[in-house]
Amino acid sequence: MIPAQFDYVAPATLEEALTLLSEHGDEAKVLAGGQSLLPVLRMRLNAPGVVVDISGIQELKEITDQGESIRIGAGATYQDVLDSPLVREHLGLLHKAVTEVADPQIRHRGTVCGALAHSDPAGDVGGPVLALDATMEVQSRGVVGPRQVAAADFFVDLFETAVGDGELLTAVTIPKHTGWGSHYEKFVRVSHQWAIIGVAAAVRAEGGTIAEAKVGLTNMGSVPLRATAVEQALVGLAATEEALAEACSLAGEGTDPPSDLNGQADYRRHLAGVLTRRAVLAAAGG
Amino acid sequence: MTAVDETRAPSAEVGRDRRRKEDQHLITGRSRFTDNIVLPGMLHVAMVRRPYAHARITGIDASAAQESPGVVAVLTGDDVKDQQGSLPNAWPVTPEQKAPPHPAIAVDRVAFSGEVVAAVVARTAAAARDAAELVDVDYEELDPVVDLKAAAADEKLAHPDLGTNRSALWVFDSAEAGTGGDVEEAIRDAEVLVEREFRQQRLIPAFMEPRSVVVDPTGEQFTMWSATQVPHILRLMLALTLAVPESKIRVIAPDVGGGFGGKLQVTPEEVITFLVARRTGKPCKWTETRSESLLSGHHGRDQWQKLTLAARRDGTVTGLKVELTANMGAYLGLVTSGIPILGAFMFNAIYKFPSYRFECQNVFTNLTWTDAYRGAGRPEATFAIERMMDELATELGRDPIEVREQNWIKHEEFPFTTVAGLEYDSGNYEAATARAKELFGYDELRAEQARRRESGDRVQLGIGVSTFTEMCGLAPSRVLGSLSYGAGGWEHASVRMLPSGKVEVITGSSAHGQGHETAWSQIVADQLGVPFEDVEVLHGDTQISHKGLDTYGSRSLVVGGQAVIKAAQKVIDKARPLAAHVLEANVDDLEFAEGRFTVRGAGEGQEGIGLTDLALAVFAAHDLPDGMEPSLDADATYDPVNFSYPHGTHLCAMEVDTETGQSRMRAYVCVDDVGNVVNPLIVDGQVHGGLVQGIAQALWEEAVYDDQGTLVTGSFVDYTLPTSADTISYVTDRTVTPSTTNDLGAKGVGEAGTIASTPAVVNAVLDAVRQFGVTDIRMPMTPERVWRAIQEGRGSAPTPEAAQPHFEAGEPNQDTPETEGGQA
Amino acid sequence: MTRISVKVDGVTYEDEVEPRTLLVHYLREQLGKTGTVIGCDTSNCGACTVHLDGRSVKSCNVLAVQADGHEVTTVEGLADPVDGTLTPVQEAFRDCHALQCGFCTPGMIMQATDLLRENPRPTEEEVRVGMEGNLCRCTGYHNIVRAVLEAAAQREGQRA
Amino acid sequence: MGMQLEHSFTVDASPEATWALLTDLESVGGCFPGATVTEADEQTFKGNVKVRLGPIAVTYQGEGRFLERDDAAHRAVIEGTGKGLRGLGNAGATVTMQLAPEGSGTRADVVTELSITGKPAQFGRGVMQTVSDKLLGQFVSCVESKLAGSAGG
Repeated sequence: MIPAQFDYVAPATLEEALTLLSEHGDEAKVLAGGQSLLPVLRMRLNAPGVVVDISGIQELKEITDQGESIRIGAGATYQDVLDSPLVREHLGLLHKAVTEVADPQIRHRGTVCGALAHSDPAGDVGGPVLALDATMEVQSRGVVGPRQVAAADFFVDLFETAVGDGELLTAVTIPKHTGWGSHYEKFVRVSHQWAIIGVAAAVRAEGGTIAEAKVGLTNMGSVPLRATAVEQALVGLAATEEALAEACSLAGEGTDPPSDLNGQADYRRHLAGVLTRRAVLAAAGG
Repeated sequence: MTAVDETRAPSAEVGRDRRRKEDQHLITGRSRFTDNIVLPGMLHVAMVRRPYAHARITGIDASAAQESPGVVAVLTGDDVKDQQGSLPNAWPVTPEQKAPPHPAIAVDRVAFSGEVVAAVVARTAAAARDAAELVDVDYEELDPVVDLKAAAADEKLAHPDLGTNRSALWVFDSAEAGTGGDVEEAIRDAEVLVEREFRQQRLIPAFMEPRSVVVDPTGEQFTMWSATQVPHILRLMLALTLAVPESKIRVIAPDVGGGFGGKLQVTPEEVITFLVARRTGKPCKWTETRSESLLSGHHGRDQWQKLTLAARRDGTVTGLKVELTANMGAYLGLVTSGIPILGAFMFNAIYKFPSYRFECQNVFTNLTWTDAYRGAGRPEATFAIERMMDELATELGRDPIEVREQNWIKHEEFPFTTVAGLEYDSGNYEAATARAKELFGYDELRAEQARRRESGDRVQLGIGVSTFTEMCGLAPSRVLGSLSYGAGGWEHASVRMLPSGKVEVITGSSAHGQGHETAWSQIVADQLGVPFEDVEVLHGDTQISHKGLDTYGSRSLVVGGQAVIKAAQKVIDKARPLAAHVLEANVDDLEFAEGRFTVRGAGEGQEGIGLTDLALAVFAAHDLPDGMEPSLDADATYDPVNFSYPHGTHLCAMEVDTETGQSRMRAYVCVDDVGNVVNPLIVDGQVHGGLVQGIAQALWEEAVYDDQGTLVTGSFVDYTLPTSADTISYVTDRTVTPSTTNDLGAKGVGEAGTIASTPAVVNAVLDAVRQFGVTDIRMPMTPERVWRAIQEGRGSAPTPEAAQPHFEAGEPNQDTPETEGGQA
Repeated sequence: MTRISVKVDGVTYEDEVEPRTLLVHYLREQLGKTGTVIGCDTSNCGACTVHLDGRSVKSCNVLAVQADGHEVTTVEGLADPVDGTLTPVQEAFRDCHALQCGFCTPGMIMQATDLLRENPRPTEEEVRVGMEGNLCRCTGYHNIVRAVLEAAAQREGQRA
Repeated sequence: MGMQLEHSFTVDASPEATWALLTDLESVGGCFPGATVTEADEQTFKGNVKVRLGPIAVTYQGEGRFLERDDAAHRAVIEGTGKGLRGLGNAGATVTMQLAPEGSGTRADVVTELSITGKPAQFGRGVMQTVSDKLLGQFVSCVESKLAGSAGG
């Protein structure tokens, strides 16, 4: 319950933070909201030399309108995202997924970018961010301006992202999906669990027909997945259960989900098909 | 609708929904949980636990830990082997029972993952935890015994020195006991035979307050604060285990954050903290983390149950045979060995079985030891018989309630002596069931179920029934003696009349959330005619409440409450001569009511004398009758004459999503008969909490080990307790047939909800999916298990005619040709 | 050791803490605010819930150093400091018998208070979902949910 | 938890050359991700392995030895045991390697019996299984690349 000793620094500026990260390399752990990091430290599954707390950096807290996209800074909490009219209007899918993250107390502290950097395949925001074609801003000391990493390239493996030692994920920029319908279908046994699987769907419908669809899968592999085959198959289909069923049932095909206490891989693949249909239908207003 | 309501006087406290006295300090954060206690110079203990399920300790190097900042001492098994004794098992169920010694700190071998191998003592909890990581232990790994059935077959040994994994075989046979017929005969002659095997998964009590112990060795006595349900038993057992005079130990259970049987134990950590405090001469504290708690606090259930039910084709049951294999885990704790035996008398439940046989094989494995968990033995029994009654109804193609009704004891048949030899004093199963059906809307739900079935709805509806009774109020001492239990079943109480008119009640029944202070105050207020507010209830400290047998087994009210009544009656009896003296009347002419003695026939207007006035008079002692001692205080120790037998009917509606296997509770109605009720608010609260624990066994909880004996549900991330968002509001009601075995007419309620709800939920889910060929789903009924059962059921061929007539090893749930033929 | 300044239940404290000290340990051990309790090590149970700058947080999942310069309210800071008047949520918990052993109660009360601040008139479903970060083993949640709904009704009544 | 993981690969080198490299414990041991070999001789090696998994970092200190070594049949069984620092629990692996000629090169079949106890094994979400698979995959590709490198040189 008591973490091992570490040093703590709370830089006031991004530059200071990047300097610290470059100095400490892999001995440093970044703390944004701390909601995933602190349990690990308390269980003593890690003992970093220094914890760099970026929550005090004002410039990272903002959620801003970039015209075509919304930029969410690394310091923005889940609650900030939920409270943001911008997110509600233009990123309905992210909004819905965030309501499903853990519980209110954790949403008050935890951050969207922190979760992305943590890259737990069972986390709820990876799938939506991937489906919405987001771009990650990664910064490091001595490099001018952020490195832009497409979400598709961001998630490398289990708990592993394109963010290297000494680097910091400073923001995620997500193209506006104004007017898209969206739904996040999370499957759990008890409500405070990590997703057994989750399906994030955003749909642009025209006159009852699906014009465009985006589908992200949670916990169907070691990283969030994009169900591109399903997305393509959905285009032009009527937004009815019968019309969608076949296209969606394929969502789990070719995936390599984990087998654990909550479900074997074949069951997860089956669920992916069912939940994709439900998510797409709900997103399409069906 | 309760009998209490009809009969109690307008001012009576018993039967009122009094708000609890306990709550004020708990809702304002002025709690006194053990971990809140801080004493001058207090040291902190951290346990080093072994990662292996089974290993020999080949070396311990504690030098780095010793040198770690703030460390005062490191104790290993070698350091304490001559003082620590062996942790107690108070219930050797058979004279031949085998058990290994049970050291607090392992000395040369560890037998389950989580066992303590060393204790680190430091000036702060953080320093102790830091140093605990530095204790370097070398092990030689041994093959762990993980699987219960393999353990029972002695394929590998959990304790090589014991020579077998089989601890004890306990048998009850109605023919041998003379309480019924020969079950083998009934099976032979059966027109319908239902054979099933069920798994009672392993559960973790998961009380919300992690366990904590503080031992203060300063002064002439050792004072131990512990998050325990059993301060009195703990004190005696510590004394016996450590060879310390009992009189030198004071145990205090301050605020205790839940127990559910999980704190009915004498723990290694209590012994270790005591030894450490004695060695260092300083107050010492140990508080567990949640992971430690899940790993090393005792677990519950964990049985295989084989049942054979014989019946006639008209649905009348003729015999029941029960064969249990019960997992003890690695050691026998305080009552480990007796827990499954508590179910022995309950499998026949509310039904009139003419013949009955119960066998239980207790078996050791290299897992955390099991012991009491809410219901202890009786949920297992109720689950199995209520599942079997549903199976019988299915075989016969009849309504499950109808088949139950055909076989249960009718209300006019009480008192009823069962095939297990118990005498049920009272009950009315018809009334509770009728009320439950009415509240549930049974017929409408059945109609909806039919509609959904017909339309092939993706979400199917199932209705589950569970009727139950249980034996609670542990227990008449002679019964416990006949079962070789190590203690009696009495309870103690004292009533002290203070000169100011206030009353102190001391109870040996130590509460941890049950509301004793409120309920006992209500009882005493009525008995003595004093205001509810003027009664102070003291408990949980062996120096104040010097005698008692604590709280478990739904015993507090029916045994402890009765002791309070007896003590209060003695107070009145003691006051009577003084009242006569003051009123200048004959003792025989006095009447006592509403707190006052009056003289019979002296007219309406007389003032009489109040009991509290007499208390002041006794304090002054200026003018007492000759020879009267100046005290009205009284003690009583009450030994129950029988168990109490609450019962009830629970109905549950579950919606099952046949695509995903996810089930959702639609409605739950329970009508319990717990006799007369002292405080309906508290009773309802006990039922709600009990229900969710039982429902959680059906749907959510399971302690899972991997093949190495590592607990993989070692935190609340994986041991999935339900939340408010997973549960619903329940409909509860009561019928009342007062118990005839105590003055209150009360029956226990603490475990009722847990006992009844598990089978109701499982029967409901099965009822929804039987149409697909599903006959059983293991608990917890996870979405995946439900989904797979549907897949397999849909794909499976009909049972071949040549099915085995009896159990084949390793083949659960076989039916006989006869039962196949018996299907409507 | 790091120096922090935290306002807890209306009083400002200046203290030296180790960076690894959790807020809940600081509250309990350095300030004696033992009303806030610890129930798990994975931030699942919510027993340690307090308010940090007015929002509910799990104090086992926040470092004490992170509270530097901020304001914390614990269950001990809810009732009126002068006359001890309970808040509607506290009253409702007692009135509805929403606690048995009382261990989860401080966290439940703090979370319910935050929930009602954000949503003064919740439905039963909203209460159930809003309290999902707090585990209780005694009550089956039935009376806790009732208490939160009753507190909401009570506050409405006071406003009217 | 115990698990068995199987990997196979082929290299463009003779079985003899492959065998020589695979039985060089220092070289093979160093292929394990995060591993540092501190001592090695013909039969045994010592070292430590730092396993990183996002926020989790566990260091195992351990040793290994040949349980079986058949130079003629090109079959070896290596046992490694590691003790997790900070009392985190232990890990053990038994690696069975079998070489066989395949075309002009060599085919290697590696079967690893892995057991992990203690805290890392307590996570029920199947994380350790995934991690172990990944780590062993990296181990095998390191061995593979070393062999390819030596074969080419």
